[in-house]
Amino acid sequence: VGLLITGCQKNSSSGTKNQDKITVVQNATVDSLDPILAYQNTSSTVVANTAEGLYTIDAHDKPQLALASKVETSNHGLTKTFTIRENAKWSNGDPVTANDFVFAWRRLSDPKIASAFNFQPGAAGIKNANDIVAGKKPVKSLGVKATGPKTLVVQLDHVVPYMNKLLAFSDFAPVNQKYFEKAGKKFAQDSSHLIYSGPYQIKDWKLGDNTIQLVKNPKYWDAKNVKIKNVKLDIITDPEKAAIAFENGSADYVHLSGQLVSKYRKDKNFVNDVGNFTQYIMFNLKKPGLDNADLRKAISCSINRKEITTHILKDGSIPSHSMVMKDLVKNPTTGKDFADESTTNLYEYSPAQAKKYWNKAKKATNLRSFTLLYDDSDPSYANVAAYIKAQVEKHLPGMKVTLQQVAKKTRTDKMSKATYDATLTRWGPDYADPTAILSMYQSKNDSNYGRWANSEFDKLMAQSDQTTDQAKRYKLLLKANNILIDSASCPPLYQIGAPVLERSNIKDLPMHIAGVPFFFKYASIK
Amino acid sequence: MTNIENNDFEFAHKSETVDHYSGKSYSYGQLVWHRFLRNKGAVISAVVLIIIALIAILAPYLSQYSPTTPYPNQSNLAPGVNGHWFGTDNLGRDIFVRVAAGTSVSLRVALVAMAIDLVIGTSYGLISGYFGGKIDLFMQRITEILSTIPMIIIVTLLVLVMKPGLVSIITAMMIVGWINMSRIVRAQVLELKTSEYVLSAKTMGESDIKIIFSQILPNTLGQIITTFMLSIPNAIFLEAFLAFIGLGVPAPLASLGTMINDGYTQAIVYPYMVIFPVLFLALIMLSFNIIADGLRDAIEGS
Amino acid sequence: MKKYVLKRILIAVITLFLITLILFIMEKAMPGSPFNDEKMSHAQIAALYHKYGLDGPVPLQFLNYLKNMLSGDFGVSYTVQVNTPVTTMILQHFTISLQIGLQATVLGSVLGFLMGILAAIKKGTIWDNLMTGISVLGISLPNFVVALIVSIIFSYKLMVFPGTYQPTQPFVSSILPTIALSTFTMASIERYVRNDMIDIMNSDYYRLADSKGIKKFQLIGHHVIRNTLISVITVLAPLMIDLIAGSMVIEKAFAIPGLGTLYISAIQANDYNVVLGITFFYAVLFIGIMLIVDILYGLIDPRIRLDEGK
Amino acid sequence: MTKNILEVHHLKQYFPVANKKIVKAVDDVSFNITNGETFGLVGESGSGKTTIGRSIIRLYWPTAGEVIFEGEQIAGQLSKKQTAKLRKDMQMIFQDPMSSLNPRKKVGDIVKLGLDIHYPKLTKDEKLQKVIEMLKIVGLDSSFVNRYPQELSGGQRQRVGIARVVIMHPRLIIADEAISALDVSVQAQVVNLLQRIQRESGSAMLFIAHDLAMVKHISSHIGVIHLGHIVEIGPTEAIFDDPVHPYTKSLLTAIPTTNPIAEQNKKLSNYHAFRQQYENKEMADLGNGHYAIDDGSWTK
Amino acid sequence: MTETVLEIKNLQVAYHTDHGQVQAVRGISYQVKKGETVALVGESGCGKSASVKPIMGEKEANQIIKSGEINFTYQTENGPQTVNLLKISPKIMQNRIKGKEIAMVFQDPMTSLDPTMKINKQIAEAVKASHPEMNKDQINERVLNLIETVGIQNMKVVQNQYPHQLSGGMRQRIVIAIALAGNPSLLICDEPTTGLDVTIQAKILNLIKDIQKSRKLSVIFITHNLGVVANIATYVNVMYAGKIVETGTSQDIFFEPRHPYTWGLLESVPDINEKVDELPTIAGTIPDLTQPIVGDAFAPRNKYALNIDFKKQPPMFKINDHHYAATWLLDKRAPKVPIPAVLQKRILKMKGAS
Ligand SMILES: Nc1ncnc2c1ncn2[C@@H]1O[C@H](COP(=O)(O)OP(=O)(O)OP(=O)(O)O)[C@@H](O)[C@H]1O
Ligand SMILES: Nc1ncnc2c1ncn2[C@@H]1O[C@H](COP(=O)(O)OP(=O)(O)OP(=O)(O)O)[C@@H](O)[C@H]1O
Ligand SMILES: [Mg+2]
Ligand SMILES: [Mg+2]
Repeated sequence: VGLLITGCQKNSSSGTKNQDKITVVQNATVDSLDPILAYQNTSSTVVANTAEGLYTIDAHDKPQLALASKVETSNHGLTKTFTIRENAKWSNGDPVTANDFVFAWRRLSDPKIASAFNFQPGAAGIKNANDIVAGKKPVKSLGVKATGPKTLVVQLDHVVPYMNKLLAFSDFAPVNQKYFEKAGKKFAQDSSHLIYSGPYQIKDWKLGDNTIQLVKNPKYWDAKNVKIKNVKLDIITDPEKAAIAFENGSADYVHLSGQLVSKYRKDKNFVNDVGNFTQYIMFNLKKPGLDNADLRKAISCSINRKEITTHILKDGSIPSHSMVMKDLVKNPTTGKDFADESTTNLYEYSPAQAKKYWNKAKKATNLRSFTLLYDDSDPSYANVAAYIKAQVEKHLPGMKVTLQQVAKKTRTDKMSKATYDATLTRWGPDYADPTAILSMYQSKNDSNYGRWANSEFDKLMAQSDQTTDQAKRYKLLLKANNILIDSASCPPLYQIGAPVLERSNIKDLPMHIAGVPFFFKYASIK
Repeated sequence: MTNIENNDFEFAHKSETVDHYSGKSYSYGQLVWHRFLRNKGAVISAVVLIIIALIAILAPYLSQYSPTTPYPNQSNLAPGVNGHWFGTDNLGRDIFVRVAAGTSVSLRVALVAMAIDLVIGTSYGLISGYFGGKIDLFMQRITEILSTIPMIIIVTLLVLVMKPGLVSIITAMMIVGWINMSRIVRAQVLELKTSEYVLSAKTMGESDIKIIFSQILPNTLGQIITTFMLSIPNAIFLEAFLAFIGLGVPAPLASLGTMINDGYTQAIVYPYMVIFPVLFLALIMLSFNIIADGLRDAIEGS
Repeated sequence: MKKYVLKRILIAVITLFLITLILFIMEKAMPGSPFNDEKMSHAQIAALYHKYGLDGPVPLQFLNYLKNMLSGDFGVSYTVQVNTPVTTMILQHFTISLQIGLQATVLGSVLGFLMGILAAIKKGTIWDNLMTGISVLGISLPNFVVALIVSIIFSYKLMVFPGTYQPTQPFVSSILPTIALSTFTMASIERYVRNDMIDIMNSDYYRLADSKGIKKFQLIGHHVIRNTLISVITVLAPLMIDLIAGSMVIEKAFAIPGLGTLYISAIQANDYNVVLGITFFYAVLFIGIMLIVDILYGLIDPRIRLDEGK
Repeated sequence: MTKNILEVHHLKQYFPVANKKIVKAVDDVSFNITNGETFGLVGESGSGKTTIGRSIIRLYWPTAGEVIFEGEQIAGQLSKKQTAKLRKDMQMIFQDPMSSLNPRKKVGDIVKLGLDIHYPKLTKDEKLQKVIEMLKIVGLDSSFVNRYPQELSGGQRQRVGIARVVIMHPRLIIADEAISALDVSVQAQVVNLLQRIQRESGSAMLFIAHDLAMVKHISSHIGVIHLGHIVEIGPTEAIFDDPVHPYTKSLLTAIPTTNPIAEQNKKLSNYHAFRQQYENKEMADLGNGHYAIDDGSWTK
Repeated sequence: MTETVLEIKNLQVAYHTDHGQVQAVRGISYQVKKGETVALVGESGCGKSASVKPIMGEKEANQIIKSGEINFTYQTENGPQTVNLLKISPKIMQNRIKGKEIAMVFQDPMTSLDPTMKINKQIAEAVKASHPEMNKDQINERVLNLIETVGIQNMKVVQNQYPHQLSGGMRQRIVIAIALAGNPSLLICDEPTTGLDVTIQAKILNLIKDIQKSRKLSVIFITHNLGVVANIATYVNVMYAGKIVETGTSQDIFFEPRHPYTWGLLESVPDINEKVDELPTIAGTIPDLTQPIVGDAFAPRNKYALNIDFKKQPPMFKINDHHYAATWLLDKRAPKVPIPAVLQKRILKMKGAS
């Protein structure tokens, strides 16, 4: 034990030795490589890089046409006609056809398959998608058609401004119907039952392995622009092990934990990004006492978010004042960040405010204790929960907080059954639009676990759906956001940090905040 | 022949009809105690254990810090800084006080679980072994089935179904922990019940209950104590193991296991977060093991 | 003997049935469903329940499960490795656990055996104290602590072995886990062998064999070690099961995608079929090895063999 | 004729063992013990001597046959009263002085046990008084009350074993190889003690041994048992002076004597028998209560 | 005069225990000549085993050999050679002496055979150790030969059995066969019949006697039963509390015993030919050997103890060339004590009978 010597200040070697190979460490296992079932972000990364769709996202977070060579819009933007590239081929030599998309998207919408992402065609505005998912219309009625082998016509219910970005997500990837049917149950279970339309293909892999090797797909239409020949994804859940792998030179890109940040802050390979999740407390408004807004506000004001991020987490996370996270959406007219425009003083640390609200709440309710639920999927939650407990008990004299740690599935179960008081939870957007977060607070939404209901909020959300004017829509959503945060029904705490070690000579491999985290096609080594 | 006396060659006539016992007599307990005291390793371990227990009990009074209240701006201080002997953790809590509190949680878990095991295991083994026949057959089938289920299955599932916490950890240990004890006791009883002194008590008309408690039990005590002592480190380990796979006592409570688990992923950055709980855990385990060994040697007699 | 084996198998079958039943019920009682997720709607979950046949009455589900089980079909994974047959998954992950477990068993038992022999032969000397010291330490240090120590030394400081399991170099990357996993076995075997050997060396038959004037190594080899080996099997078997079944702790510490890791993630994900399948597999493994050991024991030890065979 | 304190008629004791087999440890054994006399039972190891003793005292449930103790049948189901009487009036001294005393109990408590069970009305002091008296009778002084059995020599332990039994004034003592494990020099001490106690208390004794010389000294009647059957039974003189059965003869010649000349010229008999040879055979009456099994291995 | 095979000089053995040092053997000396049987008799715990263990080089961890010599003479290519067994290297002991020159038969036949090894293998091991030149067939033949020698008829069956399948008597025969495998010149039998019943005891004694005669073996025979000694011994050493108290030929000891302890031992063997009311006994128990012994260790139990017995250790008084006894009763100043009457009568009867 005496050999554990701290403060070993060796700087990790700066660049990869190898010019065309990188190893990226991921912390989630691969659950499936079937595009519509791939749920964990490692899975969607692999799918997106091997089964390219109509779009990809470039290094500057901009959607770029991928398998589609061009797109024409008509009918007030409600019909989009995509032309599939002539040279788009599957790795088995089959041409990629429009039908591959129709087939794939119908599977995605099929309520029987119940893909976790089956809300996405609806979110993209594709015609009838929501009704199909709800079982009201047959799958065939989905607004996609192949009018020729290379012509894909998509019909929309309404225009969705961020549709291109959405279509870059892995679940919209094409599926070769013939191959799929031949592979049967084995489809995507291992690398010999997969074919690829994207820049990479998978070498010697089966579901359950904790390493995936991607090698350049020679049949890829844009193969000449793919610079890195090999990408290895290693799954290591322990960030310290990952850091050691980085130091050993066996990894080139690893995620760090807050504790490791203090060790690597000065390292030239260190990159401190923010992540795409907002961490917040969700109150169960069905619980007597917790429906009292003053109580919730008192709790919110007693928490010093800055202290959490700088002293406890230390991972570059930032205090959060908005449900919509930073860097996700910009004001279409001013270019200001949505998160900065949503302001309220409820989330500033203020013992005085807290006391004021608490005194008010004490008169209205006799709730003097509640349980704070959190799960064990990240070690930091326990620390944050312990901190909240201490703060609340300090500033709200007479209030007692009980901590309860459960498995994540148990927490979500309690949330969906509303058998909890308050829970520490987080939400990440599936696409870069405020609705990706706000829509779940609509009173009818299944994911509205706090059971918060506000008719004005609902109305604003419905309006925004129908609005094609981006500026106007932005305003509606901002207003809805403010209603939500002023209610303190789900006080945000912080937006998580995403500190990483990345070899300094790797270029153009940003981590995208929403959707698929990595597109390796654009990356290169200098 | 220096000092021959006159009567030397006369008969001494020291006829004794009754045997007389001279020499000091030790009770069995004293004998074991003496033998134990001669085992240096075991005595040192016992002292270490007592010191650790004292630390666990007294630390809250010795230190001005609380094991649970976070002081985020004091987080991750190195040992010695600001009077934190073992440093502070990610929430700025004093590690020394936390280790002490964790030790007491670990020890309590182990002791409670083992005490219950002791009661269940011993009585199960006694009954099964002494009455034999169909009762034994039936009871043995139960243990046989229970013991074919890997322990880890029972423990993990139980802790998952119930909510993680002291109660469920202890229950889980109870369900599986007693089997070993019952086996050992049963084997002993089977051996002892055919021993001549038990048969003799039977032929004198002693009741079964009395035979079990006054003839058999005292003779199995040595084995029981040894097994008990050896199961304590097992229980501590089990608790630490549960903590390690994320099923430990819930925060802000900390056991040594949960502390090690927390510190584990920071070992290269803040090694002291894991060194101290590991040190305490290892010392406790080591001490119990050595004491158990010493006790066994003392009981079996060398 | 045949009857005895049959009886044991019958008990095993009953045990397996009970385990399956109890587990089935427990899983239904567990909070949460496999498909629980913040983003899943009720309709989606219901559809998935229907798709996987989880929406019927529990007794019927159980019967179905049993029926499929008898034909070797343990269902598919719901979330961990979506739609992979459980048998495939177990085989795949067990192979890794088995490799490391066997390595650890061999390393631990061979080392423990040698150390035990050394300690017993040199009883009372510094060697004995050294070996005993190592073994007490080995028994007292939880394997995750050993894992921590070896990975810091060999992976972080010296950088000689990778700290995580790499399927591309399955042997080199399994060295550290093997060491961490084998310490307890080594320590227990050492103790056991030492004590057993000392007992044997105090036995009358050892005295007689010694009085024959045969060479010391022959004496130790033929009479002491042989007899020790016989009884070591009984301690080694349960240890070995622990090792090859996939130590969750070591697998977690070294990021090994073994059966233990799979088991934990399946439990945490409520992946019923996987949990049931692995549990069943564990139980079969455990019961099977114990049965084999009993039979082996009978085959090796003539006292048991002949009494049964009469 | 004096009354029989114990009558054993056609006692059988079988034990089931593995694979549905049975061991016929005792097969069709009959003998009587009259009040106050000592009946010796001799035979080689494994011949069933212990089993007979244990069946009589009901440590086993006899397979068949009658055991009549002071006029009462005690082979079958026993009433509470019968059990109490049996447990008080019939006592057993065990073979192994090492294992017949509970190592965790003091000598005083061991001897006192019978009083605790059967005389609950006695006060503590009265019991202690009786214990000390009893110890004196077996030649141990009161300093032994607080000793543990491990601290005693074999002979002393066996005397404690006797004291424990005799303190209850049993009517019948079963001494199962009570001296076999002792040194020759100590055997005599114990035999003398047993005889003295018997003289004083008038209790009868079933004396089990494999050494004919001691048996001769202590018993008035002897039964020779072989392979679960009594092969010859009769008054001691008859057995020693006119043995008829070859097995008895072989036992007699095997007794070691302290005569080097005779010993060195001793001829051993080569008797060998099978279990079947004794099965379902009548006992031939040789007069004077002397019987031998009529198995054809000898002629009248 | 026949040659001396073994000569023990002033051997003192102690054991270190919790309660102090047990003075198990307090200085004994005797000789064993070729073809003779020397018996060691005495009560349990008087040091019989402790005195022969050093001959076989058996060293318990707590054993202390305080003094003495054990001179063993054996034949080599270069003629007879005498070594002090306490001084030679363990290697020579193992390779040259054990099993080849000196063999041993232990007390408990039930536990002295390896339970997991077939009989023929256990004997073959001993054969191989002493005859490394033999090939497999020769060894086999010799094993069968040995089994036959110890009086087992169905040797073909027995050789393939395991120890637990044999009766106690059979096992003891196998142990003897093993002892004979190396053609030793000295055989040590430590209570080889104590665990057996009388009939089997008699047979084993006969067997040992036969073998001893036919092979001109020297034998050290340990027992606490004088009856057994009468059967087998040429010379008898009576031991008490770690010392030899009387030594002499068989005739000396049985017909002219001089030590009260020997009298006691002889008396306590019941005689089936006479009727006594009470058996003669030796009262009391042997002394605690951890305590220092002043005077004659036997004095407290001795009916005829003199005052000097409690003060001074008696020397060995010579009775004749081969008969000595350590009792003050033989001192010329001591009162004359005759052999106890009962014993005297018995001796006379025996003498007359033979
Ligand atoms: N409980 C039992 N179960 C099975 N067999 C038994 C049992 N008790 C005794 N036997 C068998 O019965 C036979 C007679 O045994 P018993 O103990 O009565 O002999 P013994 O004459 O007392 O012998 P020893 O002199 O060795 O004490 C033996 O073959 C023994 O193996
Ligand atoms: N290894 C030992 N450690 C301690 N004391 C011992 C040891 N071996 C023998 N003794 C003691 O030495 C004394 C002599 O023992 P020894 O075995 O020589 O007696 P013995 O004459 O052979 O008796 P027995 O007839 O019982 O075999 C006894 O008091 C015994 O307790
Ligand atoms: Mg018996
Ligand atoms: Mg001895």
